[in-house]
Amino acid sequence: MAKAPIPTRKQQPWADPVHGVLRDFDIRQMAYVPDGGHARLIGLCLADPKMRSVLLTTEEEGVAQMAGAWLGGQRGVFLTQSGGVGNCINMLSVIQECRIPLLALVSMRGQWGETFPWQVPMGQGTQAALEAANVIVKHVDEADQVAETVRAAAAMAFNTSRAVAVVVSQRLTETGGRG
Amino acid sequence: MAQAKAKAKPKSRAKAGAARHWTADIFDVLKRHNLKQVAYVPDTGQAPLIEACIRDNEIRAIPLTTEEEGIGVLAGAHLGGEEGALLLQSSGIGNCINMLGVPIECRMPLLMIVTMRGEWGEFNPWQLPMSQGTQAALEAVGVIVLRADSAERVGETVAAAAKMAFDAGRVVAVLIGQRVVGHKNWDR
Amino acid sequence: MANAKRITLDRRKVVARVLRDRGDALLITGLGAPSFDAMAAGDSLNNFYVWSGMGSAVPFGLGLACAQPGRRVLTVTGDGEMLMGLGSLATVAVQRPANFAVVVIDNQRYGETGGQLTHTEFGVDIPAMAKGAGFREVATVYTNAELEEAVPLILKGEGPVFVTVKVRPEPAKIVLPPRDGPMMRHRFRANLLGEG
Amino acid sequence: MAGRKAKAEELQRGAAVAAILKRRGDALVVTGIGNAVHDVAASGDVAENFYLSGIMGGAAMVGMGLALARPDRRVLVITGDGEMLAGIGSLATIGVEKVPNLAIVVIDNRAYAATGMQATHTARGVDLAGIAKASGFNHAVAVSDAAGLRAVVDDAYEKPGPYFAVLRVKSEGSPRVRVPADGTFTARRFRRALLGDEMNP
Repeated sequence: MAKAPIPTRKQQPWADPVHGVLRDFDIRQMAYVPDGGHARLIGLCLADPKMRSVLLTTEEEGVAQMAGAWLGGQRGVFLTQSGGVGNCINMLSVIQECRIPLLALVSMRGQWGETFPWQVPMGQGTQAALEAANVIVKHVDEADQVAETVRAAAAMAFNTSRAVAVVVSQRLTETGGRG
Repeated sequence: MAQAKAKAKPKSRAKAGAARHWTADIFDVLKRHNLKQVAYVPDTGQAPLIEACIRDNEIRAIPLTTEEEGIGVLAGAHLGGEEGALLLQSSGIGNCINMLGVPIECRMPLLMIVTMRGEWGEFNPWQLPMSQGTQAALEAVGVIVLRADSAERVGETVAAAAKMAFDAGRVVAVLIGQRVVGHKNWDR
Repeated sequence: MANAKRITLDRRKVVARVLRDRGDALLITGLGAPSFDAMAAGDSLNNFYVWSGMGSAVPFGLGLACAQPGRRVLTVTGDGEMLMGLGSLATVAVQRPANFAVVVIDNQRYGETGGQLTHTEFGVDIPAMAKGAGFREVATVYTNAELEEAVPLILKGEGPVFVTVKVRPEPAKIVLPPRDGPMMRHRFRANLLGEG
Repeated sequence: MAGRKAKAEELQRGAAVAAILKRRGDALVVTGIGNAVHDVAASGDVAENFYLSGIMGGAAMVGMGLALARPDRRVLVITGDGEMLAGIGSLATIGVEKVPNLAIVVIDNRAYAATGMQATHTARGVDLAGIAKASGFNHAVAVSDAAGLRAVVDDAYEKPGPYFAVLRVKSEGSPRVRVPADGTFTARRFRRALLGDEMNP
């Protein structure tokens, strides 16, 4: 769908193995708001014929979509930037109240070496906000640890019916596009 | 509390006036600070306050489709030289966390009056996850949180919060406990 | 379906044209390219660039328009930012601020994140949504002639006015506006209100 | 904005929802928070109902995720105007995805019934069907009388989706019906009915 250039494997080397993990878990729906941090992973999902990738207007739609997907017997993954987390806190209560599995991948802004002031309040509060919504948070800042962390998070989410977010450090998501 | 009659017309309740309603104390604070824009998502607990704002000729009452719009409205109002308040339920806080980054980053004043659901005597389980995380979510982005858990404390707490918001230029939320608001009970 | 017409307009020229005759209009810009466009047209004390909180530019403008009924208030934002706050169209329409106009510079792309296609590329018609919400004046602009017709509507028409301008997708050079929030807030209010 | 005329709405919400659900067949139903839950449950609390009780603005997208997962089943979202207004953006998302088996029915009483009947934006001219049409829905209608309702009763199941209908009903709430409040229960009951014993895929 997107014609935008996808970051190279070199720029975001963790994305391809994460996509492999999503395939291993038979993830069939992906929901996203376009985001530079996840750009390579989004591109891989869009190109994957086994996954239905849904472009959202705002992030909370994705949380609701994941609930519907699970009700219908499919697994999904929800991709968001850290700012988008702040739009979802209320919708996450549905996931909690119904004990619906949720796998969320969060790409950070306002954190590692951020030069842009307006990203800082939300970025610094992302993990606390997720935890306020009772989401289990796994933070990862080494490229070679991302896929294994997503694998652990997915196993936990889908086997124990929990909401689990893998928060990918800004250290790994910057592609040099903007300062 | 009065709230037990969920179907009672809030208007008549506000006028009935045996005891002064806590929302009247909030309204006094809003007037004392000369607030001109009050953005809200309807809420049973604050209904008399919303109606008072709608009736007031100097206040523009702005109904929202979702709470985060109110953060933008009040930031714009501040730029234009008017102050205001956002009236919402605790669940609505969960829609605003990202947007709150704007007034925090710009050091703009913002006063939020939040009626709690999902705590004291709540019957609806779906309300619990969000309400139990309301204060933590606000503090996660740097909002100052005050609480009032008795009707008598509401007025002074909102007054204190308004000073911090408008005089000290901070983003402040007052959480009004469900004990004050009362809890619905559809089971009878 | 939205792409039946050819899109030829250049975003930077469009924004410069709209702002050329702005007089003392107050301007709120949405995150990203529209802020760069407005900056390229010339920084002004009457400009406020919103740098986060996607979806907030329209309610931001609404609050300002209500506070300053004697001034024209414009929100200039992008399609992606507008899509994140569609409910605010209904909220604006209910308030019916006569001095408020929203201009969406629609390149059908999320410019900040690499140019991914937005919902408008797939036929979502935001002006028709604004019409459905109850905006008084609504227009979609594809050509310079249509832009010339729309400018008086944007700057003087009885609001709320909603105009989408379809522009070519190529990103323009980044011209960075100030991004220190407290500073922008001070200078805007000092200029408008004579106070900090 | 045709609906702003002070024409007396003929539709009664409970009866209208009952008429629609009477011919649901094997359709899956998602309800939005508030009175829609009671309207739907009054026609029978069945396992293929999921009551999204906890939040404003999520019902349409839960319906979409479900419809994508189960293209073989019709998915009906029944919700109120206030709930729909809180998730307007999801109309654009659904319009782009062109989900063929999804229908959304909005019970429009122009008020937030759960909080004391305050006017919603639809009471002041907001045209939800027009917005759905602008979002790319295949069909979007607003009806306010028996003939209109009859058409919706058929079209909600038969028209290629995404389908959107606004039922303009009398400005009133619904009688309370006992509905299971426990989301973990209704969600798992729903999956057991739909997916058999596959409780943990």
